[in-house]
Amino acid sequence: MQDLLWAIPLLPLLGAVVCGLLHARGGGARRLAGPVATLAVGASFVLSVLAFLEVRSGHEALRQLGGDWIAVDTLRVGFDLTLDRLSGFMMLIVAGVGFLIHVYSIGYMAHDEGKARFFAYLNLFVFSMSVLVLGGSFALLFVGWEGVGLMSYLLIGFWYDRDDGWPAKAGQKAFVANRVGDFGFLLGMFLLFGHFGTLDYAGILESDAMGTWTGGLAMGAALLLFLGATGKSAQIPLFVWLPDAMAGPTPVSALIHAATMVTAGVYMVCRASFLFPPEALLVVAWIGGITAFVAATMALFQRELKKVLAYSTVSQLGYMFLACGCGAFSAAIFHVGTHAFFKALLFLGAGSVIHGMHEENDAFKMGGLRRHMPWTHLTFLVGSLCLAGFPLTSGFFSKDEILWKTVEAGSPAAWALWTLGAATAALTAFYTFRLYSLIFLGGERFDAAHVHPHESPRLMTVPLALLAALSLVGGLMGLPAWLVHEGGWMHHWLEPVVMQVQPLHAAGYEPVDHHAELWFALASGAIAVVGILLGVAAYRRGPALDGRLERSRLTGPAYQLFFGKWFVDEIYELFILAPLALLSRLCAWFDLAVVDGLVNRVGQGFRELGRVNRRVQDGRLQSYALWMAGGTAVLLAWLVIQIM
Amino acid sequence: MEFSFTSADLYVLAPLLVLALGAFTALMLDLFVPRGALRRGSVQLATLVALVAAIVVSLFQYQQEDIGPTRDALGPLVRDVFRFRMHTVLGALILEGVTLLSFLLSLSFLGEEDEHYHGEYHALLLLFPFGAILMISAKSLMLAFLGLETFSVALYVLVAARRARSRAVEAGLKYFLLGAFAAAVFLYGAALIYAGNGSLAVPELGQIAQTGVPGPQGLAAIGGALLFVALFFKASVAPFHMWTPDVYEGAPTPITALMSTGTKTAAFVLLCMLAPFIPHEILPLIPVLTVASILVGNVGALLQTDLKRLLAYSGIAHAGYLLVAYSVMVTSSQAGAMVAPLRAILYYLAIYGVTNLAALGVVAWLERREPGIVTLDGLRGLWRRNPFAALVLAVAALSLAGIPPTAGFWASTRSSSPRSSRARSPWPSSRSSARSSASTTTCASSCTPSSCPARPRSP
Amino acid sequence: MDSPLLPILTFLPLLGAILVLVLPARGEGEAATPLWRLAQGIGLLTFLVSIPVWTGFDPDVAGPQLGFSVPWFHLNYVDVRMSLAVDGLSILLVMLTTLIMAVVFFSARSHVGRRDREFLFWLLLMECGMLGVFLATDFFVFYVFWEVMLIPLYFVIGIWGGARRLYASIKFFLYTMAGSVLMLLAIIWITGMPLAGADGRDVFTSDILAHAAQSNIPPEIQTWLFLAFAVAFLIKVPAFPFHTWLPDAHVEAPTSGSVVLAGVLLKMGTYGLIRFCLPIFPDATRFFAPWLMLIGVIGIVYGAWLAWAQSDMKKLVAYSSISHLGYIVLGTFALNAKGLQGSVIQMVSHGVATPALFLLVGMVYERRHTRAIADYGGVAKVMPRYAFFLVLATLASVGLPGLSGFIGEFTILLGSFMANSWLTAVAALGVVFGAVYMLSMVRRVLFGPIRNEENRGLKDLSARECLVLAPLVILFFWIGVSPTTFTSRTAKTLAQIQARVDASGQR
Amino acid sequence: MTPLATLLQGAGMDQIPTGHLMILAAVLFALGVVGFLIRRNLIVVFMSIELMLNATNLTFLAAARERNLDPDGQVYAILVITVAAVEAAVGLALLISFFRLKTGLDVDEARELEG
Amino acid sequence: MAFTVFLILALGAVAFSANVVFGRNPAICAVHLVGAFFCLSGIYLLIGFPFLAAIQLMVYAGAIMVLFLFVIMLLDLRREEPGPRAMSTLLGPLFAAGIGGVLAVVLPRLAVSDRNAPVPGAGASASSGGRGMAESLFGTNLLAFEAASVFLLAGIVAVVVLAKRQRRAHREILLQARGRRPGTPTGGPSAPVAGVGGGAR
Repeated sequence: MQDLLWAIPLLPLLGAVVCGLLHARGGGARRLAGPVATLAVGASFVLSVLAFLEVRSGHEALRQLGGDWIAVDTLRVGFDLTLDRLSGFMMLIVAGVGFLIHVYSIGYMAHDEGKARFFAYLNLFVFSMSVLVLGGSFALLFVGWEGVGLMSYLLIGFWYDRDDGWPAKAGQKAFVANRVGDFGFLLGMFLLFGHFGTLDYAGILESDAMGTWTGGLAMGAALLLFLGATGKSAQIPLFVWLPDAMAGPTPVSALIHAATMVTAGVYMVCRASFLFPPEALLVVAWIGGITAFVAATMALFQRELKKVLAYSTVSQLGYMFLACGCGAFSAAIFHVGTHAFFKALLFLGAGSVIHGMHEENDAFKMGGLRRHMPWTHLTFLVGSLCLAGFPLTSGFFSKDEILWKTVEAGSPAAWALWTLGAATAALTAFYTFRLYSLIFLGGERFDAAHVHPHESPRLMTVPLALLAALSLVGGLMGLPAWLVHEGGWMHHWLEPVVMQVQPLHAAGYEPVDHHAELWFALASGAIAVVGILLGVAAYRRGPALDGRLERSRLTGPAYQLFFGKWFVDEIYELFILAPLALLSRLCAWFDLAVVDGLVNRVGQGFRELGRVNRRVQDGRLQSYALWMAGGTAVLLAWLVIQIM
Repeated sequence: MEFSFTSADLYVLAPLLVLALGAFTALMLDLFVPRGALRRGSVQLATLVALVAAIVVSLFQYQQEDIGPTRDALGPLVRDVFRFRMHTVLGALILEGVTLLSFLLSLSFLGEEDEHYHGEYHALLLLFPFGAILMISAKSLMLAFLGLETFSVALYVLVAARRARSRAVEAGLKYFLLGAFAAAVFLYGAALIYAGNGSLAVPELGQIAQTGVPGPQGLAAIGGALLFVALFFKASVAPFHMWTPDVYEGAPTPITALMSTGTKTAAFVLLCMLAPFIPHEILPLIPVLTVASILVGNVGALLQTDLKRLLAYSGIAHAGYLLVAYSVMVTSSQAGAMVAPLRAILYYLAIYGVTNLAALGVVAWLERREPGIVTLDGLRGLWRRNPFAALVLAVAALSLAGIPPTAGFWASTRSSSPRSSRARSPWPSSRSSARSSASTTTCASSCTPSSCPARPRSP
Repeated sequence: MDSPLLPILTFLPLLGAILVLVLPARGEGEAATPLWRLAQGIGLLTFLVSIPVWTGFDPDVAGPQLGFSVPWFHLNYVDVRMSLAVDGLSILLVMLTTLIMAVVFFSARSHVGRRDREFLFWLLLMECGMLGVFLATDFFVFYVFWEVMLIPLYFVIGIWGGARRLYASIKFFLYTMAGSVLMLLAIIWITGMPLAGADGRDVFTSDILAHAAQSNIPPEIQTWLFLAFAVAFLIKVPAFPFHTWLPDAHVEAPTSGSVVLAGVLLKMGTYGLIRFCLPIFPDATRFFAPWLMLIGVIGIVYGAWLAWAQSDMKKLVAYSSISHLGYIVLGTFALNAKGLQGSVIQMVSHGVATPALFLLVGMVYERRHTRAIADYGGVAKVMPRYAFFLVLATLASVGLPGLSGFIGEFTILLGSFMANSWLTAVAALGVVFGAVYMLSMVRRVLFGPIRNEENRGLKDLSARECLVLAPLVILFFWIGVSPTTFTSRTAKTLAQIQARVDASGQR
Repeated sequence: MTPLATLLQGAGMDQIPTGHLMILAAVLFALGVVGFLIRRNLIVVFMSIELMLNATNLTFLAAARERNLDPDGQVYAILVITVAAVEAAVGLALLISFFRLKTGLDVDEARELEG
Repeated sequence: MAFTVFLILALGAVAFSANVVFGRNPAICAVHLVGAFFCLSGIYLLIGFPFLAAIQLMVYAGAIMVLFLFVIMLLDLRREEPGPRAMSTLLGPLFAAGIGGVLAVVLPRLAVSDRNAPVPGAGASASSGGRGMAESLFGTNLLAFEAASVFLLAGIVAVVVLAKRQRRAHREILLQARGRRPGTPTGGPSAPVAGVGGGAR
């Protein structure tokens, strides 16, 4: 298997090329694109599984060294692929969920003209993501990183001519926000290179310079890398692009903006975990916790299906970073896995709903769909339960693990972080079931005369069912210690990779007793159940509560704040984008008026002098003689002063 | 005292004799040959023969490997007053060449209007190099002055010869009055030098170099300064340049050509020869003059539409560039180090002469072919009408634009190279180069786009 | 040891230019076809001749290769030799030149329209000049070619340009002339500086590489000479604040003028910086390096901001050039191997990406006769192939990994980060801004609904147009995926230059 | 020669300081310059030049006197006079030519060429 | 005694010259210039140059100035009208005073300080007389003498060119040019004088 590692990324690349050619061919040939792409990802998945099993069965990591890509002076970047426990697990998700979503997309995009292009992009995305995950160095990680960013850009803007070009704008926003992150990533890499002289994971790990990786340098580099992660994984301050990214086709949202790409940041932080000093980890934890909470509040009152899911994704990603920040990388990756299942499920379910509702995205205009779309309903319910953290679903286990770890790690802010996490959990349960209720329960709020909701085709429901099943059982890999002896294998899965990274401990830290974990689990279970009940109770009959909350003097401002997404977009627009745009216009003016003006002014100045010269050269004999006499006088005076 | 000539004397003076004889012959032919084509032709032939003969002799002298023996063989009458060196020979060659080209331009330029002074015209044409060569070769200031006056008088009259044209006469008169003024200043300077030194002899270049600090003292210093004023006038160095545009414009084009290159050559070579007289106290002022010349030349040219006037301003700027090399020369502390800038100046003058003559040649030719074309506006679309003329003009313009620094800075290079850098550092380079770019712009902008196809739609 | 390859390469276009002049065919309109055939043939042939240069080039040699040298003329005290050679610094640029010119000859006909004969003459002459500049190893030969290269573009802009072509061409001309006069002065000065000969005596030579290898100019003189050279080259680059001629020149130039300007001519400046400034004036280089890095950074950020504010596609691309060339200046004066190599790669990369962009802008301009971004929108719908190429070129230009731009930017930034991390941090912002302005142009042109009905009838790229773009696209990927092909050829020479600069620091 | 001249000849050889002669020459020269610069009539302008040349001659002779009546100085003075004569002839001819084209000899008549 | 005479002559020369410079009527100016020449001639005589004094009188006062007067009379020049004030009228005297002042102050000091006073009696040496001058003129300065002859030739030719009888064609052009001349005495550059290039055909 070690020798076939290259095939994992290259198969989707090949698929993409074939799809592109099919697209160029046009006509009926384009129909073949879906199966071809799916096959390519499927094959890639099979290889990933094989490789994963090999790693699982004892190999520390599979390595495949390619040739040099960049070889400049001391900078050497090779096409080196590494599949270890971390990347193996990620690869499973990428290829596995990717495969299901491909299958789903065949149905979803069946009637779209650009489907071949779509599958080409999807395949290219899987290729880039594989490079990101499998790359053996930060540089290669960056290649994949940019590649997935590009594909995200292209796929968000896939329907570039719809909604007055809104998808294209959203895609651009995503790309630019990611580029801001990349800016940090790049500088972080430069700091790494400056210190270690290499960008290979292995090289850095084995480097002697590891001992001096402390202080401001380490902190700065870690935070810069983390800035990259916030861009890709939609964390504060760069999360604004993700909700807009929902302008793309739903399978894209499911694959890229829920299951895989957005977790690349988490992957990166885990991958670079040994580079994060404790203080940096604390920052990561705080950013994660705050993002989780803020995004959850934003999700509370959104009306659009996919917006809710988008903010919930941001929120869940916040959980993952919270876990990373607490040193619980396994928990983070565990949540990556479960989240990939249930969020992909939810998105695909949402896609199915939207598909069935003739591209209607507003939950307020739905209701009672459980009768029309039984499969969708059932799977969506499963997904919602997982997201809400209903006890014994996969989401429960992974989220509970994270909440527990925040306390167990004992950082100075442990309880504050736990409170943030718990509050987020409550909010999550509430808004998830608000959404569920609005869609599937209550009366039909749509115009039945024009809209005929229908169940989606088999090609779409089968993946839904599979994902639902995975969501339910996904928790098994990380069962907690209080439930089964020693807990699931996931807990210790990453240990060889992430080493022992110690988060910052509060003064007088003592390991919390393991029995306490059960109590925490019960608490979070209770929070979830309460949230679910509240959500269902409030929205069982329709969205009336929203209006009441909005009108109430007490809750109105909060509602406005949450509904308006804390006005972050507006603030960015006002304080960053507008000034920059203004600056750019100012520069344009400056360039034209001052820099170029100066150039022209010099020319004009010479012309002006020329005019003066014309006046001086007035044709009078004696004017000429006067200059001569003047020159002579000056010369003589100068000379006499000098020699006397 | 011996009053004897040696054969070496004749050999050395041969170009002068040939030229004077030519002038005399031209006059005689004009007098005795019947009017008409025969007279014209014979006069022209005599002129041509004289010029070619002079050039041949000069070339012969120039080819001579070592001129030391010839110099040693000179008789007393010539030895003490006449300089025979590579530089003077080269200068003479340039002057004769310039005159030859001007003569060739005249062939087509002169018309019926000029019939009545045909012989005199050619005689004066030949007297120009006579005076100029005499001037640059003189070892005595008085002899130099006589040479200067000879060629000046010839020029005054050649400028004003077309008496019916008020512009020509005005140009001649201005040139004459200002020239006489400058001559008086020169003479007064010579007189003061005589008062100071007791003689008008010009020392060899090497002699002053040995003392380390160039320049005489006292009376002679003031006299030297006055000499330089007069020569700067001839060389069109600002602020003594004012006559240049007017006279260039008013003069017949072949004479403009003769004046612009010939006078400049003669003046600069003499400036070099008179370097021993330059008081070192005024050296700091030379950069000022340099910058002023380059500035005035380029700035003045900007708004000109008359091509000859434009070339006049270009000539002022070129005088500035030459001054750069000159200042390098006079600050050199070794006799050997002076040679390179001196040569640079001569090369420069030769190249400048050729390009300038090419440009003026086109002007002269166009004046005949297409009256009133000498303005820039008149040149529009020349490429279409007359590609060859346009090409020559463009090449000349570009060359004038491109060359300026070449030779001038050549010299500055030499002085700045470590071996001779004990002299003052060549400060002017940076500043004047900034200006020289402006000159480039001047010539390029004013000549090229108009003469070449950049304005395709012009009629 | 004299190989005739390089003179053939250099003067083949000149021969072509002469042939174009004398070929008995009407110089305009349909009748000009033979002229075009000839020019295209010459262009292609030149490219083919350059291939043996590429294959015959030995990457393990730092010095000049395939040298050719005959005495040319004697100037006062220096023997000027007509000498040409290729080394690691010039090999890529030579290949770039022949390729871009071939592309130009095959793409230009549709927008020339009149006076074809003269157009082809100037272009061929320009190619000769450009190749000569890159290949010359003698100061005076270099200067002659430098001038030969300048004048044709002046005419190309001035005759076949847009509405303000006269202003633009004269501005271009004055600017570059001003620069080259400064340079000439410095060249003359340098040739007056003696080098130590084998027997310890002073030797005067105008051989560039000899000076580059052993010049020993006192630092205070270096300063001035360095400035003279640097200003000349920075004007050509163009770097802030000498850049204002570029947008005008680009906007007014016909497409092929822009392509050559962006593809090759701008590289003259950066090439000159590396070829002359670094090895000949190492002390001054070290002294000025931080300032030049600053100029580079200003160029990057300022150019990007300016580009962002543009509403004209061509102007936007022109300003993007300023930004991208800022990277090269930055990398060059980082004075380490990564920065230098990155700069050279970035030259090539910019030399293929930006011409592609200009070609693409020209292709829609030919169809719609407008370059205002606002006049377009939704073009991707009607011109999918066009959209493909434009997006690809854009991505190559913004430095997406796997395409050409990334390699250069990454190595440059890495190199300059080692030299000056704070400046580089600012420069890396260019990565963000680059995405902003390029993508918003692409979005506004390609995406969104079709608002302007005139755009509905746009015809997609023809096979010929695709073929013209194809070699550039291939290079995007080639450079992006296998940069070692290129860097391995440049490494030795650049290391030698690097060593010169380093050695001065240790003195 | 007049008797007075015979009487005075050489009488001032050792009584008149060279400096005085120099001063006189300088004053005459300056007067010539003034005339050249301010007079409007071209013929007077030209006369001013003659004045300057005379100043020159005086200087030559003053210097020659100091050098034991150096014959060279006298020869120079003679040559200067020759030059002055030729200049006068040429200048006056030019002035006449000019006068034929214009109404007078005012300097402002000669302003056709300018700029 | 001799000094007194010198002072008188010098003051006379200056006074005459001043009249030349500041007088209004050109004819009077010319006459005053002759007066100045006479004074100078006297000074030459006084300081031991009788030959030069004679030449001064004969050539300068006798020939050159007669020429001047002749031309003035020929052209019938009147009093000079005060014209518009030009820069040169204001600054001219200033610069001239500068030149003259500098020279007048500096030269005597240099002349005196640089060397001893003239040796009394030494002036009557043999070489200073006619013989010495002849030797100088035909010996050391022979070439200058010859050059002066060529110079004279040039002068003659020059005057001939300027004064030669004009041919008919030439005269026509002349008449044309005069006829077209605008009424104002100062014909600007725009005055339609026969073109530089075109008139002859």
